[in-house]
Amino acid sequence: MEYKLKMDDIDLPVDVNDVDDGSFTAVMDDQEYRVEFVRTSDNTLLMTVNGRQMPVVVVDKDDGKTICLNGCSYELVDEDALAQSVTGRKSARKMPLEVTPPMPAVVVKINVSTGDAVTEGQPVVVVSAMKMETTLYAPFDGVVTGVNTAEGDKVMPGDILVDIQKTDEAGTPQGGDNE
Amino acid sequence: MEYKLKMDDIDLPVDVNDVDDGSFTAVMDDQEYRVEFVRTSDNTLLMTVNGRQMPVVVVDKDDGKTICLNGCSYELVDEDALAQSVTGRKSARKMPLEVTPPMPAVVVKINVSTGDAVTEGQPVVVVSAMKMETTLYAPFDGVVTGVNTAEGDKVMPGDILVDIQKTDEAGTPQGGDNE
Amino acid sequence: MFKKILIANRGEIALRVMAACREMGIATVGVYSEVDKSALHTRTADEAVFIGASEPAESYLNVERIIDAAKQTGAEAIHPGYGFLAENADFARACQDNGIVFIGPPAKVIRDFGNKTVARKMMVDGGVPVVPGMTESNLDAKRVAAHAEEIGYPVLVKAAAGGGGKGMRIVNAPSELAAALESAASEAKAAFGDGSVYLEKYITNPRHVEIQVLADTHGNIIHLFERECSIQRRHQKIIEETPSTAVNDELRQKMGEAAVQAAATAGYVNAGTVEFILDEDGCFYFLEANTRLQVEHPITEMITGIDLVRRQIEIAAGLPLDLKQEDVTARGHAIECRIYAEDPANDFFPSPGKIVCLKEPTGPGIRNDCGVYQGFTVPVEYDPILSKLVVHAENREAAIERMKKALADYVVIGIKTPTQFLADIIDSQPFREGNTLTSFIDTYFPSWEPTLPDKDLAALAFIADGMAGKRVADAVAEGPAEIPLPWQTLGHWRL
Amino acid sequence: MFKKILIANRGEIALRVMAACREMGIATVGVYSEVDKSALHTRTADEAVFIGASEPAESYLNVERIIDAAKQTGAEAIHPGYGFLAENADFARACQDNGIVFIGPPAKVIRDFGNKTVARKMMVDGGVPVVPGMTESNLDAKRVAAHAEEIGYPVLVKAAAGGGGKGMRIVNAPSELAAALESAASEAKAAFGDGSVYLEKYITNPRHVEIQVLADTHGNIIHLFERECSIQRRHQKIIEETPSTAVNDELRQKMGEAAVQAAATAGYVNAGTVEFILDEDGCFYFLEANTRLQVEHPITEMITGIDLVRRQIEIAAGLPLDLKQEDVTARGHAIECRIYAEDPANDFFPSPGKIVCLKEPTGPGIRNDCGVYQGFTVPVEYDPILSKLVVHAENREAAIERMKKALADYVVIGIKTPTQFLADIIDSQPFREGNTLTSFIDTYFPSWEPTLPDKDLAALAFIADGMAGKRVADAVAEGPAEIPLPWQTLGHWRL
Repeated sequence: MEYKLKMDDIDLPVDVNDVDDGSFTAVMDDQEYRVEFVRTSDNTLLMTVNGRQMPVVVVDKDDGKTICLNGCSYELVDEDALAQSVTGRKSARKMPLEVTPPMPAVVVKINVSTGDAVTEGQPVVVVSAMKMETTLYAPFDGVVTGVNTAEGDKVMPGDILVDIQKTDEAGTPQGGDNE
Repeated sequence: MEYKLKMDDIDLPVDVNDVDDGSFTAVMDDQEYRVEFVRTSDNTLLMTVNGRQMPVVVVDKDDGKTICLNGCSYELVDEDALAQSVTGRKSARKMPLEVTPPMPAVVVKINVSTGDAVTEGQPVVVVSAMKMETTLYAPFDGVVTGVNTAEGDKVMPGDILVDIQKTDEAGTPQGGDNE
Repeated sequence: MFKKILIANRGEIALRVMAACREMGIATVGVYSEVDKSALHTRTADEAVFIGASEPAESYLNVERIIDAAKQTGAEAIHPGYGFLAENADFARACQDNGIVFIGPPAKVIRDFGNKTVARKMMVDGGVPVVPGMTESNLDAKRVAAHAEEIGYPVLVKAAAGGGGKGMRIVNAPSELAAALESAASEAKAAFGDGSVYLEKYITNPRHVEIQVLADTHGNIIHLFERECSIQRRHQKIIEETPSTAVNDELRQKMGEAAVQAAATAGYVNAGTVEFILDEDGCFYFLEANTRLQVEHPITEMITGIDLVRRQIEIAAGLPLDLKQEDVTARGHAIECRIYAEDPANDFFPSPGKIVCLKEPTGPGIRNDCGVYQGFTVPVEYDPILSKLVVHAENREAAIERMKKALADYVVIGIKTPTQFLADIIDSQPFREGNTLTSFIDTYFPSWEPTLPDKDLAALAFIADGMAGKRVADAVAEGPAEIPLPWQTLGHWRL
Repeated sequence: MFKKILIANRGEIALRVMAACREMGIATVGVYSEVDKSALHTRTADEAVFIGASEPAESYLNVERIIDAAKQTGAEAIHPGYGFLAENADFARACQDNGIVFIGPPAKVIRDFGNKTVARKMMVDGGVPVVPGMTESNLDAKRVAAHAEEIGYPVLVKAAAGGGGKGMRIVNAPSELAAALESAASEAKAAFGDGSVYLEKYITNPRHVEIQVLADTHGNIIHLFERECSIQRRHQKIIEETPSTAVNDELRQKMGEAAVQAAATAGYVNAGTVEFILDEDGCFYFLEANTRLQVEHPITEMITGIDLVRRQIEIAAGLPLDLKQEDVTARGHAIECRIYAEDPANDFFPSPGKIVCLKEPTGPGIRNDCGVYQGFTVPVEYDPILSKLVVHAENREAAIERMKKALADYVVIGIKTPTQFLADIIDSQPFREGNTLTSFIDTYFPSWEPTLPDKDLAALAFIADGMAGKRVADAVAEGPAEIPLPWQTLGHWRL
């Protein structure tokens, strides 16, 4: 049996054989493993790999599992399972081209109003989480086309707090419901 | 609503009123209680009685529940619920009129054989649990009519290890399959 | 002795104080905000009083409501913990005005030390060495700039009212000064309700070493040795240890005497901490005094065997210290790691949210002062501290090994914590060699990424978990609220 | 230093040794019997080796299989814990013959101390005071009776090979002697494989006070003060504390020196304990020496700050003790309560079975060395010890309060434990006054019944539990085997 596991961008193909009740053998990178396991609670296993025992914590997460062992934490997904679900959610966050908080936070200050011209790197919103203030900057030169939040609001990563239209772009302002 | 609770031989009648989601009032012995509660895990509650909070552990047991609070352990049954189930199991154990171990144990030594005459207080079987030896004695004068165990056997409370017929009883030996 | 104490705080420190109260036979009153209805401290108190909305100003910083809660429940004293109202002189005064004992120093002492510029003046007068800098706070940008030129860059902008690195900025050049002043003032205002800031000379390659003191109402003052608190991120301590690798017996005695002198000068009462900057030449300067129980107090408890919270309560009740300086001895080595809800691989961004899985380390010489539980949602409104993991062992090397083991055993899933980061620091050569300067993180761990040495084993565990059969119910973020009550909360109250 | 150690034991002591190994970077091998397949020690070791059927003789007492397990896994040393093979000279010899280091004293020393009559002779020769009695074991009833007349009743029948009260009987009159000899011999034979018994003068109103010693292979011997172990039921310790209320500094020094003298006389190496009887006049007599780690070793660790298991391993590896007598200082007060699976309200009958619910106490100054977990079925075959609850505080009074709190927080459902009984003892006036004689239980708690002060609250909890909605799944005795793995067992091994 072939598992196509993935951790971040690292492929972890595993060839699994001799599956029995509580044990299997596996080959990864030409290394062979004899694995025995027993569920010790809802989210823990005792796993024995080539005779060495280790407790493991496994918790389901989105499309994959979070696995803790030896003091380290790993996020793994099964690519076959993933193929059947919606993809691409994560990539949207990578480039900070939007004014969105990096963590759940409370809006402390809004420095701009609709219609303001802003330059790249100009502070537009200050948010606060756990008593730490974080300033969100304009990602490029442009014009504020909408302010979607107010001071005191609780906001989440992905919430676009301020809409900015690039100066060098033609056409009408995008988004900006001014809610 | 009237609860007829019982702890060992103590009756604990409780008059329950104002039952709401997560709270009720109760009267016991003319004392009034305002009770709020929330389940904090499978076997724990946080209970607030007249404003004072206390964590409680509750585990189901046979016909009742085991309740731990303030470092003490209580075994309670609901007499109404009990009435519907078989009764009297416990009373059988109270008088040591049978040769049975007080705890799960291993038989170390059997001092008597079928046909032996025994006197009250005579050691008949020695059992061992957790490295402690306990001697079981003849509960009355009589004749051994059956030995139902062998050295090395694991035995449980309620298992009759040796059948003894009272000397002052008439008739044939009772029990004793000699298995 | 008091019969009932209100704890005007939340999280691990509220739990710590409640544990001491229980051992002393004192009933506890907890207070809680909207978002803390199911918090551990709310559940653990003998009585819990709701005091308002989640914003600190409406609840944990609301003097009136906390005083009301104390009156309503008949609490005779209030323990403020650290943070929130712990160093608020008006609160201490309000307690006094309402006939409630404030477990801490007198309002005047809090006010004096609370204003860093007043404190500096006081220390200068008392003969305690201080860092060169302004003796008053001033927001006039030009005058501050002039001061900065006089002191010489780099300078440090500091909040007059605060502590813990909040409202603090290092300024390397005149061009950065205005922005630093503004953001520091804004942060200080939000954190302490007072936006005053001032300047100090920024000492390069410094260590942050503090001395614990205990002073009773009968004029007895002792110190309980030093804590080395130099390992900081964003000017907040993350690892503390005692003894310090930079302090020998002679320096220890000198610093201890200076701390006692500082406390005597101020008329100090109760537990307090005198923070010093220690430079490369072994010179030390008064930095500030923390007029409350310090976050890192457990390491002092472990090496001295003295229960600081119990002592605080006894002192507040008017009992004399039954300890003389010569009775206090230090033994072994203790280290504390702060377990924050934050992501060390991402600029230490706060990481509030639901704790899906929590496994706390245990064992000989391991103590974890924890304020959360599995299933609890860590709120966005407050300090990100989840717990303080503390170890004690015969010597520094054994303490490091014990801490490594404890951190490896510490599992938190659902929110980010720095356990792996802390383990990498503890195990690093610079830490083992004792190079614990305040620049430590910037120097040796400027950008940290988790190493993932066992990804093959993780893959095998992934597969084994799938084969092992369905778990009953994972406490996933969307799952039903599970509120297991850690059993240390068993109340002691009887009808 | 060793790379791998086999632990030839089970339960809490196996876990204790494994924790020390992990901190020292030493891999661990566990061994287990049939009934211990899912035991905590089996799960916690880096490697686990099955060694036989549940009867001790087939597994934990089986020298050959344990030596084989060590060879098979490449373990360089064996830690025997206490009980089982810990004081078996043949086992120590077998280790040596197979090139495996036995973590304990040399076989000859075990043999000398293991035979109580040989030990008594040795101590007399070494100038250590001993209790009047027989210097050889003898089962000839007439000769023993003659000895008893000579010593004078009451006399104590003791197993020559054993310890821990097994095979021990007090005999008050000649008529009881024969029965006592027979039952003691039978119990001794079952427990130690040697039915030899002997007589000693029974000292009335005695205390049982023992001294911890450490001796290295380089001739250094130190003592680590006393442990007061007088609170016993059925001649087995249930509460230990240090310091003893009956020992002042002068007596402490005398007893310490006698213990060091005893160790020196015997050629002792590694950790050991010299047990003394202390009479009402402050006279003390050698009772026996325990040539292994003592059950109650944690209280010494807590007051001295010295890790005894780490020291044992270091000494076995040939390292010299880096401690001199004057380096060892005692601080504060420590108490241990043994949590047995037994029913204190029913003559301390053993109570094996499934642990349906387990909540362990935690907090500053609290340590619980635990060998079981919720869902584990405590087997009938072995010692009933579940865990050792240990507290450390500034003084005896604070330690008592801490222990009371910890015992109140300790919940075990499914089997009987003495937590309430222990709490009643700890809280009693005679205990608080330090009247800790070996007769304590018989005198003050001859028949104990639990007081049930909160039955009304229990009734309310019963009703609340019914209303609170169904729990997901109670771990009832008949339920599916739930095997939660306490997280302290996280292994340290990497591929």
